[in-house]
Amino acid sequence: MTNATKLSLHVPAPKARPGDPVDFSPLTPPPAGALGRPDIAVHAEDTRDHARGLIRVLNDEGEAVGAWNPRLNAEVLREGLRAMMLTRAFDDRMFRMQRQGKTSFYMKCTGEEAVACAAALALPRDDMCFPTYRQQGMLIARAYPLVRMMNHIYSNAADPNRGRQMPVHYTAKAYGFFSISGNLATQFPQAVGWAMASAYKGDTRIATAYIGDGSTSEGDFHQALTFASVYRAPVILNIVNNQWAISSFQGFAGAGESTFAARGLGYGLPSLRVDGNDFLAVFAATQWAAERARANLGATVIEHYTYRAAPHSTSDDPTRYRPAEEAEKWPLGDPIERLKKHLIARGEWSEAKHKALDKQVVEEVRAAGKESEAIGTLGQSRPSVKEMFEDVYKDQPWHLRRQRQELGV
Amino acid sequence: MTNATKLSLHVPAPKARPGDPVDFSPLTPPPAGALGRPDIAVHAEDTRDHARGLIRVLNDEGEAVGAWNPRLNAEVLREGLRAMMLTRAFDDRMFRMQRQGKTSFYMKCTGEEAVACAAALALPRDDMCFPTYRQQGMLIARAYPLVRMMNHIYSNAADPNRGRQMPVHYTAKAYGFFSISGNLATQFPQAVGWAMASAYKGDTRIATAYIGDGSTSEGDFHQALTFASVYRAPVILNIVNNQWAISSFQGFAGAGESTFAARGLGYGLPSLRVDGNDFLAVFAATQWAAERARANLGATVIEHYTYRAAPHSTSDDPTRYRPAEEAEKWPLGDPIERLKKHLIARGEWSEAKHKALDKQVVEEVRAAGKESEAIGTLGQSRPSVKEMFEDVYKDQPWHLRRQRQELGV
Amino acid sequence: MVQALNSALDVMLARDPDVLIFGEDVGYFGGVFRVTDGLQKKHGLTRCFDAPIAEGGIVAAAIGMGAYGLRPVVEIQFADYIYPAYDQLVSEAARLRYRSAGDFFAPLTVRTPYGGGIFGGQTHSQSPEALFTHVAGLKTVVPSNPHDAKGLLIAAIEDDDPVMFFEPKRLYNGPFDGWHDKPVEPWSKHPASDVPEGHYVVPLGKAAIARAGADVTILAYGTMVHVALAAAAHAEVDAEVIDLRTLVPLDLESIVASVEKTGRCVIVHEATRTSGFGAELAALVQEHCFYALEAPIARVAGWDTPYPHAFEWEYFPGPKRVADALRAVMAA
Amino acid sequence: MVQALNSALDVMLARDPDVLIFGEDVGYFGGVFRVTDGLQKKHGLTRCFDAPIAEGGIVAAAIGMGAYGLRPVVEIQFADYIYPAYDQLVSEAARLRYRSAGDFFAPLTVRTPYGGGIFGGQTHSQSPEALFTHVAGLKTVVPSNPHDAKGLLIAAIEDDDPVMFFEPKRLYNGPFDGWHDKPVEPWSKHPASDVPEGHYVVPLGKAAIARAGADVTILAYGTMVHVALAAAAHAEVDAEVIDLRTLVPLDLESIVASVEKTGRCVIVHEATRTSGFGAELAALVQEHCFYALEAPIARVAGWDTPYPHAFEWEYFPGPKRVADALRAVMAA
Ligand SMILES: Cc1ncc(C[n+]2csc(CCOP(=O)(O)OP(=O)(O)O)c2C)c(N)n1
Ligand SMILES: Cc1ncc(C[n+]2csc(CCOP(=O)(O)OP(=O)(O)O)c2C)c(N)n1
Ligand SMILES: [Mg+2]
Ligand SMILES: [Mg+2]
Repeated sequence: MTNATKLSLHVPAPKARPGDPVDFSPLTPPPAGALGRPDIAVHAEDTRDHARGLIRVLNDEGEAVGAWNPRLNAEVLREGLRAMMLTRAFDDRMFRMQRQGKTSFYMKCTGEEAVACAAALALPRDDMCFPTYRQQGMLIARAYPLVRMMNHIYSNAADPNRGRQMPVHYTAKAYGFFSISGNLATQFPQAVGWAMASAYKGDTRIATAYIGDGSTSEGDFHQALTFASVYRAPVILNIVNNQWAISSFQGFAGAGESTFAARGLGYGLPSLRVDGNDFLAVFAATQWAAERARANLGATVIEHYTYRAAPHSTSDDPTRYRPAEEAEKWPLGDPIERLKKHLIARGEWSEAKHKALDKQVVEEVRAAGKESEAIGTLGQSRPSVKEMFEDVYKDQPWHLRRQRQELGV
Repeated sequence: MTNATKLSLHVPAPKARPGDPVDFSPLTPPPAGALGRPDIAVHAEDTRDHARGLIRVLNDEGEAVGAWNPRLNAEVLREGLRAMMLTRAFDDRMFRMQRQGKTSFYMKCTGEEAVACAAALALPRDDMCFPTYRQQGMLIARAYPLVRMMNHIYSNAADPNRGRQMPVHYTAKAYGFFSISGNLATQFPQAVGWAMASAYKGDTRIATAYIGDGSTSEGDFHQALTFASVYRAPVILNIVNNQWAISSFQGFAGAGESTFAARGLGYGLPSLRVDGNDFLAVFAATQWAAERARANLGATVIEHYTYRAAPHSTSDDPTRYRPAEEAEKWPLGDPIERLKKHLIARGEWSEAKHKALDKQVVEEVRAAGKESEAIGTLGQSRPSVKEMFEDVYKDQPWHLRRQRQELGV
Repeated sequence: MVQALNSALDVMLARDPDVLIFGEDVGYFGGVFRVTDGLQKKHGLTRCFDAPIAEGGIVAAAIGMGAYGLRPVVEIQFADYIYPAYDQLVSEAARLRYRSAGDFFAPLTVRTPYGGGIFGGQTHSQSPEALFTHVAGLKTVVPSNPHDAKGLLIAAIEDDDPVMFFEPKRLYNGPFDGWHDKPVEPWSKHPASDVPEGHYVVPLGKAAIARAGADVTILAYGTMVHVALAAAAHAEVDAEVIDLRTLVPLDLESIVASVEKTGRCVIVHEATRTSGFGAELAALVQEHCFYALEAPIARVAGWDTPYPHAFEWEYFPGPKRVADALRAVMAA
Repeated sequence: MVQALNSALDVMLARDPDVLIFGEDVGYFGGVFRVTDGLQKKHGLTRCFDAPIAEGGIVAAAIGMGAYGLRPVVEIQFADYIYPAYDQLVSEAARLRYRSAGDFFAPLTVRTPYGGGIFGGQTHSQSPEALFTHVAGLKTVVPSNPHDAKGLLIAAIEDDDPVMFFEPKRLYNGPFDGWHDKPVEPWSKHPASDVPEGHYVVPLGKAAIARAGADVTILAYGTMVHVALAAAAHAEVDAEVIDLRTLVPLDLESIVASVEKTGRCVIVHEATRTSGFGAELAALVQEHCFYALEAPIARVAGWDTPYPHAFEWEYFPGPKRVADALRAVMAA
């Protein structure tokens, strides 16, 4: 070992930090419509190009092109547009409310609305979604009452979570929306278990799961893919690659040398990489994966390539670790703008209508806000303190009863 | 969702169970020498064929062929042959000793000797290997004293592990052999950490890690590959696919739809699938991966395709779950026979010499056995009971001192 | 005890199509301790099947199945290997009902063999029950004989909360009392081996009096119940031996009643002493029986070391050590 | 306290090239609580860097580094997220030296913010220390002020055993005493905020007397030391407050000396009560001070529920609840 190379530790770093110029040119997105839409019985290996490329439907002119065009009628698209706009308006208000001290915490999904909203409309609500905290768009697209979301965020007397959870940890079984966990990645293998149960019972319902790019590093991610592969579970395994995990860029999740979608291939799971800011592409990929699952062909991995335009949460200030102008320069654009352009190009929408809708969703959020705030913001009203001791177990055991009595509630 | 397909749960099953005929014909091994040997700077994607095919050097005639031929001199090969034979003789004796009640437990590596012995000779012993319980061949190939291995197996007064560990949990830092853990897969990410440390210090030493096919399902496997990819750790990540994990065939680790080596590609790690019963192929692949690591090019994944000819351990009876004749019918043959044939074909060995060596290794093991048994087998002699309280911490804290006194030792 | 557990699973598979079993090697092979022997053959491939070696994945899948509406029973091959599933158990199974205000819950049962005495060394001997009793939302059960094992396991499966079910592996094949150099008795000679056929329940949260006595109360569970009985005999002390059966929720009432009567208390477990469940028991007993106590509560437990292969019987809190503690407590 | 911890890390990075730091968001950004702020910039990219979101992988890598010869310091972003690393800590870090008879060991330090009081709900408020005190081979440390935090952290990094270092996050920016509706005091007004520059050590295994007193002993650590002091003042009881600082190995001598003197004992922690570290303390105190005790030992702790967002201050064992316990113990 004489004269051997000295080893050195490689620590990845993003292209740009605050103060550096932003250059996304190496990411120039491939043209829309370029990739074929394989048969749902495809072998994983034959989705190699889909796992490394990028499925896109909307081109720069706003036209829907190629084999992945889901050929949705304008009604559905307007519903999707509305859901995304309402989600953004909701996020904006709640972020402001946190800043005003009306709640302790909030998380936006700005720039990523298509990921959740398209899936919500592509799947029936008796399927079960295992979301992360950034799929609020799914609830909103399915018309879950905004007031109820707010009641939870305010931990007020009407909070469906009974004041027990930090904001944005919704639960909505009736809307096919699993209780959000604060522990990253845990929901991914749980979704596989739910899907296995559905298969076990000879049901027709499938599961869908979400995970962030950063969270894919957890062991749970791997166990989910392993179980999904072994038992051919009817589940859609979605990775939302929004480039950032708090202050850590995707290189710390191993994105430097491969794509997240490509992980799936090693498990024999057909895998797609999708333009996550393209409502139509997300819709189409979700539909394809759902068809596969329902045909007993097993799981699909989908990477949604997008960008977290917002801070991680209200506790975060991204200008400390990334250039502020990254979001604007993001080459895949804004999902709302892109769908709007498509609808206008199809003659199904107009600037005026858009403006009106924008006003309408803001108004809708404001009205819900007023209603919820009337019940109370954080600390103003809350569920009975007794609720602290309920639901730890189905029936309250003696020691919790005694502790409740000790507290005098 | 009317008339939808009823889902059904897929539970994988091996081709044959006890009583069924054994048919390995779908596994017909590809010809030796078929795959090219890429440059060590290869991109992971360009090892796709290596991750899904099978690197083989020895052909049916016992000739070494193709680009992966490591062109070893006969001396090294005879050393390897001897190491494998000694390992097998050691295993046979210790298995018998357990049956005679002289120890509590033993694990053989019969049929898999090439995996550990070739690597032991391909790498210097100042590299650090993070083994499983089936790489005893590595110690034996490096002439670790058999007596000491036995002293451990017998938990006798000279046990280097001080009576604390179940048999076969060797530790031998001076031989580049990390303390074996009974907890599957945990060593895999630890090896990556060791390699990161070596890189951090500007050292030239690399790490090598082993994991069984079944154990790849643990989260630790994924975290190891993720860290190895992110930090380009100088580590060789070996998966020993011996087809079985106790009674569970490799299908329960997700091998049905892909290969274990192919997992590595998704992390951007060059990945090789190697005929694990071909000493030359294992040697060559290890050398290639070590070169990569030492050139600061990062980690390599190697799947060693082999067969667990022995029971899982002395606690196991494989005839309960697989046909007894599988081992003989295994299409990749026996690593000792194959290397012997090669040496004879090269004119560097003979049946007579082989027979003599066989006698010699058995004798060597017997002699070591006598020496170790003279110190004592399980329960006949053992380290001081005081040792129970040592090494829990570097210095014995008061509560352990008090507990030792309470026990009266 | 193996047959009793097998019978509980068999009964539940037959009664309830929502019960299914999975874990490492539990399917075709029937488990390394044979507890699921024959169940796949009898009930079908999807009712009792093998799983990847991924304890976290096994528990996670069971949580998902539970949320769907099934009653999964999973096996962790050895309690020593439960830690990869710790996050899913603590952060997820235990909290799902609470965090979702009852919208979702996961009624899984986690069976796992625990304890030493089989020369398993540090990775096949551990007793990690205290790591679960600290976790609100989990129930923790430890049977000590075949009759209870079956009835408690059925109760655990039917319970709507997640239940940790620790099986004392040293009791699988006989009522081991800690005299390790004496011949092993089979269960067939023991009264509690009389296991009714079919469905019956031993309720969670209720202790049993394994032996009535007047002088000192011994709190024990699992293997240690038998050791406690042997120790009482050895020390010739009229001990009342309480078999806790369920650690959470605990049958404090029975404990307090006994200690109020005897005025003395010895706690026995195999787990390491510091922060073991014995600590909680001692804290509760002194809290509730302070004025009745005539001597300090003694704990006899595994030492604060890993479980060592060659010193197994010096580690194991056997009848001699328990008897010494009994004598000391009686003398105090 | 954040600055004190930062200074400890800074000092150790400068002194020892084998010390390195990694964890989620600790590198360029300096950690979500800013404890590693500026360290990457000052000491270089490979001395303090970000890690994948994989707590198990982080600890595993640190074990490997430790076995190589380094002294890694890792951050787990919240103690609530330590469970995915539980197996690597319990089965590996804690046992490596033992199982290899000293051939290998891993002197890692695991820093993690714990405790509630920041509206973090059940996943940003937990106090899991008891889950580590049960594990032989680990040391467990909890500082309560900037001076100790720096000295204990340096001692932990220099220690050759794996050390769990729990940082009371509610104390990061001030000596919070549990009166949550009073204005927050900054550390600068507190005597223990006087943190020497450079290297110094507060030895592991030694408690401190936070307040000398005659009537009752309060055992506390971390945030609860300040709550205990406030409670004593509120109840107007002459309490001796012992700041344990290290839970394992425990300074039992100081505890026994105090309780022998006062004859009364109240134990306070934020973790859930059942099987919390208070159980071990109560068990030990009754064992060693039985004849000196004039009243049952009381425990004031978090309830046996997850930490709820809207009822944070009903959950938190604040000065009022502690004062009630003091009064009850004094009246007994
Ligand atoms: C097990 C666990 N570890 C760490 C955290 C702290 N944490 C919360 S969000 C987050 C980043 C997640 O990033 P990513 O998965 O990319 O999702 P994104 O926020 O970008 O949607 C971290 C580290 C956590 N919640 N759970
Ligand atoms: C974490 C953990 N889970 C389960 C076990 C029990 N166990 C010991 S060996 C084994 C099978 C391992 O199979 P594989 O990884 O294929 O290795 P092989 O024995 O074939 O070499 C199992 C399940 C364990 N030791 N550790
Ligand atoms: Mg992200
Ligand atoms: Mg195997």
